[in-house]
Amino acid sequence: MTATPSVLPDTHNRLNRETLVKWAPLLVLGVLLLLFPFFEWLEDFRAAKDHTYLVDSRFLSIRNFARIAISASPALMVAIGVTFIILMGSIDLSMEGTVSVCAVLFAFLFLGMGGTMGSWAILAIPGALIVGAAMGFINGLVHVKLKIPSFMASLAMGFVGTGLALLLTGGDRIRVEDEAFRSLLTVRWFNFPIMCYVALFGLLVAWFIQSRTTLGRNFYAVGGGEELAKASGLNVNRVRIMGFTLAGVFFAMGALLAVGRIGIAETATGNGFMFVSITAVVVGGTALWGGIGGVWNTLIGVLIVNVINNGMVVIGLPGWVQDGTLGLLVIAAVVLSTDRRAVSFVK
Amino acid sequence: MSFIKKFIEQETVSRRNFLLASAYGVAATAAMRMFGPSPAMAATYSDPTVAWSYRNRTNPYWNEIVSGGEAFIESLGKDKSALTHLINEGSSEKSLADVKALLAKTNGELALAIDTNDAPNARPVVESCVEAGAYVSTLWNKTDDLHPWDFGDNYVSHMSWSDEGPAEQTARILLEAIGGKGGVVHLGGIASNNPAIERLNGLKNALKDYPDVELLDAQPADWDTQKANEVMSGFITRYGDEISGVHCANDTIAYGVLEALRAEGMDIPIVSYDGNPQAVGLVAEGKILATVFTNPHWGGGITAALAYYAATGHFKPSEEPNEHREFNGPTIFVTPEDAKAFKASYLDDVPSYDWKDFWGPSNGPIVYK
Amino acid sequence: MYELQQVDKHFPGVHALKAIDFKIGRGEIVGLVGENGAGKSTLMKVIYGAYQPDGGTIAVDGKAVRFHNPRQAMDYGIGMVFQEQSLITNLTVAENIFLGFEQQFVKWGVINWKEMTAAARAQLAKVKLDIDPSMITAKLSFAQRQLVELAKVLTLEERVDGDLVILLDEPTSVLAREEVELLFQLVRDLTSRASFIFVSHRMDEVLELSDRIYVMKDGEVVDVVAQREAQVETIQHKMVGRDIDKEYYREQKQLDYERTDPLVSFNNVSRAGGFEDISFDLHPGEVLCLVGTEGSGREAILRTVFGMDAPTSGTVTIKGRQVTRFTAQNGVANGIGYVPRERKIEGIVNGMNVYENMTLSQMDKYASNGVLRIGEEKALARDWIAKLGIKTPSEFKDCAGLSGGNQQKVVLAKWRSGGSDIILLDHPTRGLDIGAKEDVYEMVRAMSADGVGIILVADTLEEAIGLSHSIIVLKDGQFQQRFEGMPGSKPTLFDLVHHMI
Amino acid sequence: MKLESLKPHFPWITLVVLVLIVGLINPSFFDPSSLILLVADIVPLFIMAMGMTFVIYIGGIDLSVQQLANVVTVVATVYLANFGVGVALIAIVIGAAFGAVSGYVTTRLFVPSFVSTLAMGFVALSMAKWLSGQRALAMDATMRNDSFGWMFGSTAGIPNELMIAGVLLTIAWFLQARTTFGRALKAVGAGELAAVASGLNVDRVKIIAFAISGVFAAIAGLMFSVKLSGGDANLANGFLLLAIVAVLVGGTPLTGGVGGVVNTAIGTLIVMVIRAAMVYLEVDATQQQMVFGIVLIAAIALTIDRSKLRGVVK
Repeated sequence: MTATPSVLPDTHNRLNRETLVKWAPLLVLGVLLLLFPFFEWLEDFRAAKDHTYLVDSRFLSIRNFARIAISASPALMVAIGVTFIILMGSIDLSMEGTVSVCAVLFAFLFLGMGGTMGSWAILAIPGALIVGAAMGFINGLVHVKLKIPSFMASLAMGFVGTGLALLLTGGDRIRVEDEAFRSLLTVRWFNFPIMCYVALFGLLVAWFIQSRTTLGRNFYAVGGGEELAKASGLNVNRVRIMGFTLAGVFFAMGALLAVGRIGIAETATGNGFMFVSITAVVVGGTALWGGIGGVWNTLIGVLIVNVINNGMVVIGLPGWVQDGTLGLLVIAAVVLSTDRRAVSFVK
Repeated sequence: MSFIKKFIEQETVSRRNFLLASAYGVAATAAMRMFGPSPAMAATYSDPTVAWSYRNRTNPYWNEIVSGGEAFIESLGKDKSALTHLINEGSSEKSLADVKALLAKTNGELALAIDTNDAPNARPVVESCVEAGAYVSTLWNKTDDLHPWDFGDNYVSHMSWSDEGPAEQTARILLEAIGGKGGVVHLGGIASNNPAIERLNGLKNALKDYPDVELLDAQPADWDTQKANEVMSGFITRYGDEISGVHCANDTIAYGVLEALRAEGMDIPIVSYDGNPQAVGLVAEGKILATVFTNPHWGGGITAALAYYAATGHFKPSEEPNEHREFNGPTIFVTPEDAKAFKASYLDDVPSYDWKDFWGPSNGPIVYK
Repeated sequence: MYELQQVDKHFPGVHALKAIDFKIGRGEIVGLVGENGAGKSTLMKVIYGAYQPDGGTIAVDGKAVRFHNPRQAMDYGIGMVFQEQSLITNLTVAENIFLGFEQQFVKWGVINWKEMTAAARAQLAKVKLDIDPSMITAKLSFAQRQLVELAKVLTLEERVDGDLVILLDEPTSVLAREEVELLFQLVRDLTSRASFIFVSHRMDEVLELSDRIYVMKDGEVVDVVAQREAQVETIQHKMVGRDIDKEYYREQKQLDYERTDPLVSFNNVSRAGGFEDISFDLHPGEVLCLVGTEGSGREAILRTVFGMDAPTSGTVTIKGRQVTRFTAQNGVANGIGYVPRERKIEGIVNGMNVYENMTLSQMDKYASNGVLRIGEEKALARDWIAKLGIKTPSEFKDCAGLSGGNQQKVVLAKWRSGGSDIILLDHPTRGLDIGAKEDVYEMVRAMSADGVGIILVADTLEEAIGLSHSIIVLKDGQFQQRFEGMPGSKPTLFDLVHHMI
Repeated sequence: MKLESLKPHFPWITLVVLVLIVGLINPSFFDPSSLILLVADIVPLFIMAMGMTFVIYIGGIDLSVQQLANVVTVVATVYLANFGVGVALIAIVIGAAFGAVSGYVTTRLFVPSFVSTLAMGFVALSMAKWLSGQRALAMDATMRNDSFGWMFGSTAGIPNELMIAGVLLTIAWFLQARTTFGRALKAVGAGELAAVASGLNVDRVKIIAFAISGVFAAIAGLMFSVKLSGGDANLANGFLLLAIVAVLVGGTPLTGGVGGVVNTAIGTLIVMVIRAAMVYLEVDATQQQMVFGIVLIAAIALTIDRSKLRGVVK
């Protein structure tokens, strides 16, 4: 899963192609946004119903965008977390466990301290973020101090996380019913529920970290050349551990939004986040070998994946075709957004 | 139309009958002991390990099953930690491997209650138990060609639920509630799972009597709340106001659907299945129109009990009629009118069952189509 | 101001530094020369804090100090400009300059980009480089990057109170001659700000730049010479412990070659972004040298001959047959062997042993129906280990553990044993010590005598002149001039440089 | 220096130590007949992990194996009646085809294998769902025994499954250690650019590696299907992560060029022992997953040879 820049990059036409590749994920998203309404139109056309392309599209409506945004919000937070790790050229597979633990502990804390946002229970929110940070910190320690490649370390930590969540709940689901907390989903500003704005806020924070803080820039340095960064006096191990910790915080954000969306915290809260988030990161154009991409790419990637998922249901694709279609569309999206001439091989 | 009342009455009657029967049973074993172990009893064990093998702990359904298993263990005067848990995490491979490991460890002195995760997996599980001399009772998943009576005493019993009828009933409640016209959607379980198929069939059967209702769409939500939430969002986009009712394959799916509706500020009737405490609460609040309680607590306990009492020689499965070896579990409808009563008698205060009353609350033999 | 006294360093089984005395004064440029393995790099690592000596003292301004890591050394004004390009290419120039020291621009956790860019511009001015500091480093030329590295080290000036000591490790290896001149001028100008330790294989450059020269051999300083007394021959003599005769490049062994039946013919070949309209013939026994600055198209031509890159126009003919499929497999099948510059990345496979590496390009010859005849492979390896005098305990040794010269021999053995009669040498002596270089020259002559056609991209111009029958000078991918280079009528350095720039 | 020479042996030392720990706490674990049964049981997982080894050996990953096994269980069950033993051939062809496509997408279209194989797995899942009509299917018992009865049962006290595993391991080992393909695989894993510069057809080698992974996954699926006497689109769920874990614990890290199929055999046994230990040592069901993760970290920390990771640990 690494690639090396080719020794002699072809410099001809580079600017044009570079720009094209840079914006390719957005183009893919745009194409998808036109494609699904087309199928809607086709369906109505066949049924001889009145349907003006795009204008009459149910898919292309604010209400549906809100639905896509709701399902994308928790995934976006998790994907942003893992984006930082992938920028460093590492990978984090512990998100499912971390999300579950954070969700469950948040629910316990929240209910244990009063169960309403107006009480001390509100402290459960920072509490969950701290739990996420701690999980990420341990993950980073295992990876860095035991010198275990992050793929293995985080995979195992994921097992530990899911196991811990199971141990904590004993399999029970914890309902978080507080209206104020659930306003994340139920209260809408400008058609979008509050959780979308929280996710947007998270995205801006991540962007800020990525572009404006030393830590964020150091992710790029480590991803671009770890040995070189080390030689420049950068404490790479510290950057790595802090990266995993930061990822943990964003996983916890994802957990909070996931609980906010369903109102339930359980061991299964984290299920499915691993493949969705990493696929989204790659689809968005962040390279798995590190150093290229960022949180905006991830936003596009998450939107692409969620638009595909939503669109397939909206155009009435049978359930059994959906998996395969998603697979093929993901391959297509990655192919389109990869600068094939800038990499010599991919694993 | 109080299903509950009828059910409780029926259960009390049978409980009484079987108390008598079990008293006779105790006397019989006592009598046998006087003459020493008979050759037919040679393969039984005085204190077999009791184990429950199930999918996971993240679904309340399985927690109910487990609580039944533990209640049974406590009825033997043991601590509930004496029950061995095997969790397969949705993997048939792990399910089988864990059983094999446990068989090796216990040397076959095992009474196993199991849902094998997937129908094909039942055969190898049963075969290895039989080979090792252990006693096994299965729940839910098995293939149609696998029958306890083909394996002598060691494959004690199989319990399942016939979901088509009850699902049809909930569907009728739903279709009545929407006034017999409009559109409904169905969110199903993992598509290949038997209950998922039966519950969708139930809806389809009911729809035959309601020509003005259209089944807009049916898609699998894999028994998963989050998936259900996303699928329902998609349905809302596609069909919008055409959806006048939702038929869910189980409670966990219903939770996801409810949240999707809540996000849209929509309020349309939905029906569900399984009768989890949370769902029953929602029925009582009127947010879910009806659910079906399958008494997993009893199912979990009695499946373990059957294996255990066969293993100890308390009864001899091969002498029982086929309908005592393959039978359907109980189903109880929970509707807003009786949800409170139901909750009080089944959930808040779990009834203590006689775990030797194997077939009392059961619901007739399994019929293959 | 900076001084080492009796510094010792041991590694398991090796006494790497033996009682080294070393000192550098303010504004001085000190040269450091020695063969590979003489202890130069160990000494440098001790100086910039990567290694801790296990004997002797380090003193800065007369005070004894001890560095646990390079960062601490930096705090004393000691910085290193690395031999390998050490800039991170996906970062901006400004970020590279201040990597690890961004804190000065951070307020309440936020990086002030404006301030950093301005500061970077000031640093770049020190090295007279006028580029936008917010440019992505990947877009710079090699020479520009070298200057950015220097600018990066010069940031120590602002951070440290005392004087600076800057190590330059082979700074000229990727630079063209005129760029070297600029660099040297710059270094001389900068002596007002810092002292320099200049490490290079290029003796002439060391002599040109340094005030004093430390000569190392076997972990010891064997001589310290002042610039005016220094002579290349005497220094080389001290380095290797023997004379380097005038026949360094084995010119006496240079034979003439047949001018018929070319092995390789280029007819008006171009490759977008690489080179344009190039034509030449390579004959059996000929050593053809491509000369030019970095990026002049030398390597691109080599890769096109080999087949790794496809041309955009023109025809390439190998042994009379026009090439239509440009793949490395095809090149190997045509009897071409490629000795890449990046020996450790493209030459040998680290983690594979000597015989596995040697047969890598010709496995089918040592296999029946895809099953390897390992016995034969080992025999081949033993044969070539003896033939080329490869220093390895056995054919089972992991190539990663061999010295650079021996790795190069393994690569050459790979092609020669496979019967390649067109050999492409890309900087074959890069990073090798004099002894190993001579072995390579010997092999070049031997191959040439066997009728092998060789295309060479040399490490130095002297090497190019010494070894070649013909020289083609390139500039910006364009053909400039062709020289014949038979012994006695070889072009001069000046002839070549004139056309390169 | 002593420790250095021990490093390659860490995987099996870890295995022996684990076995001893479990056995000393619960001696019944040492019962040879039940041990053999436990080992025989893990064979399908082992076969899948062995195939995956080839891909991880070149620094990639194959996330499609579980879905491939799923589709094969369905194909085997549906077509057993028509083709008998011939379904084995169909299964292998399907596995090879899916693997080759994954390989093609990875090498030629530059999609990282993490994503390409995941996506191809989804395609396989769709195919399995479609073929099975989204139902669990059962094999006819007689036909199953006639065609594939030989897979199970035992010969001279050794379960046939183990024999099959042994034969496949030998083939895989031979492929890896004694053929030009194996050598090329090593070169690609350890130094891809050098392999290219030596004129190897690197893309072909990689595509074949993915195809082999697919074939082994298909064989694993077939065995599992016969063992369970049926098939459906979810039957092999749960294999994927364990197969990856088996490869990694055996000492084939994702960095490529190190380890091999014999390591994976040891890795699979370690996984088996850890899992059986949960049952033998009566670890509470709710704690098992956490314990598994922690033991896994310990096992990986012990078994990977860091000196071979070369350079940075990502």
